[in-house]
Amino acid sequence: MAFLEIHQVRRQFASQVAVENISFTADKGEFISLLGPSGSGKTTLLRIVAGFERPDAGRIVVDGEDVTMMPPQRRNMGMVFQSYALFPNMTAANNVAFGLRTRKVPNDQIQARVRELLSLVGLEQKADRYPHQLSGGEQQRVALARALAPNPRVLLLDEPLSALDALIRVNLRGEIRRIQQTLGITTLYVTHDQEEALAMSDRIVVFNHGRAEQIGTPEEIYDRPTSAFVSSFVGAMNRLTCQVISRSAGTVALGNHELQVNALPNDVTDGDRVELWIRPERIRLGWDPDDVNQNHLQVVVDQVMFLGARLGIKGTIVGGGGALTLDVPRDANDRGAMLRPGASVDVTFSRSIAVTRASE
Amino acid sequence: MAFLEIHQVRRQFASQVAVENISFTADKGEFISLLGPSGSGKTTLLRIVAGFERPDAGRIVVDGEDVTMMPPQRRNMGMVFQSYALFPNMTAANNVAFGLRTRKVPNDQIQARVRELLSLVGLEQKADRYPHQLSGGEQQRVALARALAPNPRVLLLDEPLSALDALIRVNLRGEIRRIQQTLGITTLYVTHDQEEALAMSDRIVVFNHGRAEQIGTPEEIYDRPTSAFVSSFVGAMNRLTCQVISRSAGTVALGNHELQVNALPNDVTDGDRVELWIRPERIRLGWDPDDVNQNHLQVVVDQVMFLGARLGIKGTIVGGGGALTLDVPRDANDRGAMLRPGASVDVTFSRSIAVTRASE
Amino acid sequence: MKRLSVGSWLVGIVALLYFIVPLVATAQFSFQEGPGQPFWAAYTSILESAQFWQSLRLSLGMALAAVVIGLIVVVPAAYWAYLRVPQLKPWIEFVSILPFVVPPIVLVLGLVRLYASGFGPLSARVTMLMGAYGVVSLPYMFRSIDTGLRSMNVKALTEAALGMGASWTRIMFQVVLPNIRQSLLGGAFLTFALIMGEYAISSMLGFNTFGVYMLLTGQTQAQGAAALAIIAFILVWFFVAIMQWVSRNSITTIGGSR
Amino acid sequence: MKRLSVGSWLVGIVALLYFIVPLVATAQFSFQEGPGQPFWAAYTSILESAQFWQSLRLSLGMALAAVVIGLIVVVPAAYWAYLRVPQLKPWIEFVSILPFVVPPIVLVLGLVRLYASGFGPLSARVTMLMGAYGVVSLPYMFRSIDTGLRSMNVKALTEAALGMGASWTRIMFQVVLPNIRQSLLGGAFLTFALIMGEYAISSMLGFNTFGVYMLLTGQTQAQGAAALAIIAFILVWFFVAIMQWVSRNSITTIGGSR
Repeated sequence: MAFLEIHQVRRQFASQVAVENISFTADKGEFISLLGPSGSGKTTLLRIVAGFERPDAGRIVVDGEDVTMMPPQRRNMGMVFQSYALFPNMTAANNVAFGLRTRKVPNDQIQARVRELLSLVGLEQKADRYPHQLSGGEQQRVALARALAPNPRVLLLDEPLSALDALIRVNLRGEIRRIQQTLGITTLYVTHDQEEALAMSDRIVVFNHGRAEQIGTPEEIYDRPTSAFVSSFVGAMNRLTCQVISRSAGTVALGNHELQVNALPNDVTDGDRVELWIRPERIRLGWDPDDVNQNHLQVVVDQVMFLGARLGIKGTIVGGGGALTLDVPRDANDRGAMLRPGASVDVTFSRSIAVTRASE
Repeated sequence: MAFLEIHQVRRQFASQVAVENISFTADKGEFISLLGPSGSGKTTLLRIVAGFERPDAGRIVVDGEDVTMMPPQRRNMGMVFQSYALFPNMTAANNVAFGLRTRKVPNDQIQARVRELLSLVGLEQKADRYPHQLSGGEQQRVALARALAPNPRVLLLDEPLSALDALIRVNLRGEIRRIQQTLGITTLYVTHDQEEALAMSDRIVVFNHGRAEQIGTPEEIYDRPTSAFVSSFVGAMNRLTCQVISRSAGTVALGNHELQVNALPNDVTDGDRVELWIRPERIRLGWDPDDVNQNHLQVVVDQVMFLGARLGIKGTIVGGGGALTLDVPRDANDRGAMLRPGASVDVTFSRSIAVTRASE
Repeated sequence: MKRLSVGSWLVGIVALLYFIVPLVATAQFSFQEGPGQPFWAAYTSILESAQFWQSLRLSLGMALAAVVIGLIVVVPAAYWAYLRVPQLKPWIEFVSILPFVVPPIVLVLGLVRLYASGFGPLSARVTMLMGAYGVVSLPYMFRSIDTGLRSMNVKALTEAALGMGASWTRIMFQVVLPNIRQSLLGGAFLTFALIMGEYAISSMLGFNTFGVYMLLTGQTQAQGAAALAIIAFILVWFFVAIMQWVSRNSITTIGGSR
Repeated sequence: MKRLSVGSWLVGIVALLYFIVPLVATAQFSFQEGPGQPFWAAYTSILESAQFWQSLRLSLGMALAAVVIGLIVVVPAAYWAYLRVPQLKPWIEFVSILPFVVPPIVLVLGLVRLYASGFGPLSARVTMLMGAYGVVSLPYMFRSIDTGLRSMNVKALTEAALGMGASWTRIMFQVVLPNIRQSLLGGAFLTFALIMGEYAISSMLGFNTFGVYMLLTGQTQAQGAAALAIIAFILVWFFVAIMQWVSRNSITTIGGSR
């Protein structure tokens, strides 16, 4: 049964709707990311769950209890902020102890619990440091320990990593996920970083203009985006605009090319404009004329970007059709692909790619 | 011949050395990234080149002319700042025109040049907007146009993308590189983002504690890092600590395992501790017992992170040896690899990996 | 934007009342003349007094001088401190609050002693008054300009302009001044208001400034003082409006646009 | 850190001289007694005067009251504005500079008129003086607290504490107050200095405050006034030191540590 339920929550600021009728549920122990660009309402929803904002309509239910009108002091939720929000006048240990002191936990139990949590986040050595004596990553670990100390029912994180450097960000996201799974705590995680959301989540809610555009597992969101917004916001996506030649034959025109696709949308007719959605890594270099399941294009390379393990290629389709982004293995050049600006290369992609009606 | 020469530049603030005897040269049209963590001296060096700081020792030579003591007004270099630093009281067009007005260019030439540059950065429609009416990405485009308008000898960019969102960052870096290559302008680019440096640069100078730890092409830096710092700062790196069993046989012990390596450093003897450096994407799933050029390990999966095109795996080596990070293709699971926490998988990696003396 | 609660309106109203009620009471009192007199009698008698115009002229001149001194001395000093010696900032801040700490009387006594010994033109009483006003208005001027500079990213903007070959004059007039205009106005406004109402220093130095005139009137004729206070209030706002208008037209032109 | 240039030292020195020279001149003058008198004669005659102690007691009491009023009224109001109604901030800032704009004389005249009609205890002269001082010190108090709150990320810290079940009292005493201690001290210090030197309002209301006593002494005996000014200067710094010491010992204990 769902542990955290969000029912038709709506919140309006002045004339602007920040959150529009959002509903989803989270099972106990589930990690749900609220992903979206800034201003898309994800933080507002988190603050409504925390009790810092009141919804105009809708309900928040935790473990069967309706908390919509409960003040934040009584909700027993742990919150981690982008700005860390550690109390500057207290040591790391006193920060972690804060939530236990407000609950009048006996002092010896507090000591033990603080030690336990600081060691969980790997900072037992720095218990007596003040926030300004800690690095950003360390401060956020303390903030996490502080939020977890009173055994909250739900853990809420508001872009906890976005103020940190790339390397620390990647390390800490692994650790947050590990701790979350160890404790089995139900978690809402707000982020604008699609890689973070994909890497950490059990499920993702993609926000856009206050609406939940898509809710699903990382794989569902990545492989079967249901809107143009989701397709481009989560991962890179080539969106090629084509015209349907024959719906029955499954052929479309891209510039001078005729391509074959397996699944045209039901509601298009011949002559309609459609979009092919192809992930850059789904486009292969080279061409086997005998493989009839592949579409073939020629691409002039404009730019080759070395990305360490991979190469990012930007090119222009020969014969019209626009630009194409490719993500190919590092050793493509060793295999004789001749990837350099100005070169012309053969690429292929499967016929079973996603096709949608072109948005006007 | 080198167009921009940096000779033994040194700069000290109070008791702290910010830049320590850094030398390198840039050819005309070359794009060089200064990459390093914050506080590593890369920005200080850029500011010395721009003339905003004076070096304590060393020389800056541009096109054969020593500019070390020249005030910034006379250096004719274009600078782009992390904070954009657009003049808030001027429109985009007036911002771009600023550097031309100080040079007393005739007004009709200014108009033409402003139009040319705004269209180069794709903002001809927004010439009359004020900075606060532009998005962050647009502001940085205007700043780039402004820096380029007076035809500077060198273009200097100080973390120009780090205030922007991920999607815009990736787009704009491609565009900056394209414009730089179109104009053929010699460029120094300060960044702490290793992916940015790899993707954009002709060469990279890796900074650490005020020193240039390594200078080379992106491929050299990524494939043959000369220090532990570079190996971990640029791309992810598994660093496995082993003990040399037999130098002559090329065998080392990792936990209970005996591994074969092709190239042990010259100065190690049997029993010394060494580090194997293996990039996560160089470790393959599966094991063919007949392939004698591969080392084999068994790994228990701790965490599987979905990264869209790839899967990030964190695991623990069975039989001791520590943790291992893998970066495997998305479809690994479809091929039956059973990647989920707790599962045990076979992995292999080549014998021709890098080995260095373990740092104490 | 949040919806305003009833409580927040309450606070705003109470706060405004706290200041507006005395103002209204004063205005009302100024209209209560004896029988047989028109209700504006207190105002006409003031506006016909030569002393009023004399003192007004003196205070206006002093206020203008203090604002100009502030602009010429404080703006470059603050700008330069921001740009080159940020570590001096705590010191400058300390200095800028000293006029609150060292009571003005000490200052005036010291000035009298110092200049009485004769420093040529410096010992002129007018110079002394101007100097004292300069010191007293310093904190207001400095704090306003400080706020303006802090919000404009001085260092990067200056370096951007330098990198494009701009002279210091160009930077000052096209980059710095246009972007701290609001703060300059704020500082000038406070200085103006302060000096128009000041009477302690000027009375010690034996000047008949507007503030002194106001005080003397208050001791002799109650309605007249009230009328005068209202006139002062209107005057301050009137000059602020003029400054606002002038600056909008001049600095804007210097600065290019916006 | 940049190396200090000669120029920057120059500015620092000039600025300090500007304030220290009058102070030293005043001190020196206060020691110049007539023949046959010890050089500290001006000081002893003041310290033996009953009027001195009376006026000092009055002003100290008033200063303390103003500081306490500031703490009780301004801190919660500013905190609450920061937390709940950020869009009210421009209004509050405007209100907080009104005492500069509406000359204090207007204020006092208005108060006299208003309370003379009899509001029970409110019409007591002491209450009026205290009210006037409260208003006059408001901008200093507000600005200091505003600075403190701005630098402490009020909203996130409050929400962090709320999320952990803290009561408002706990938040105020363990989170807000300890983190704006420096600013509180600054505000209290300015208020203290201001009221110790004030004499316009009190003389109009007929009070013999320290400022009024200082002014009267200045008009009758020159050396005495100089000595008094020095005493005032020392007093202000002395009380500041005490406040600093008290606050370090009390708020620290309340706040847990640091």
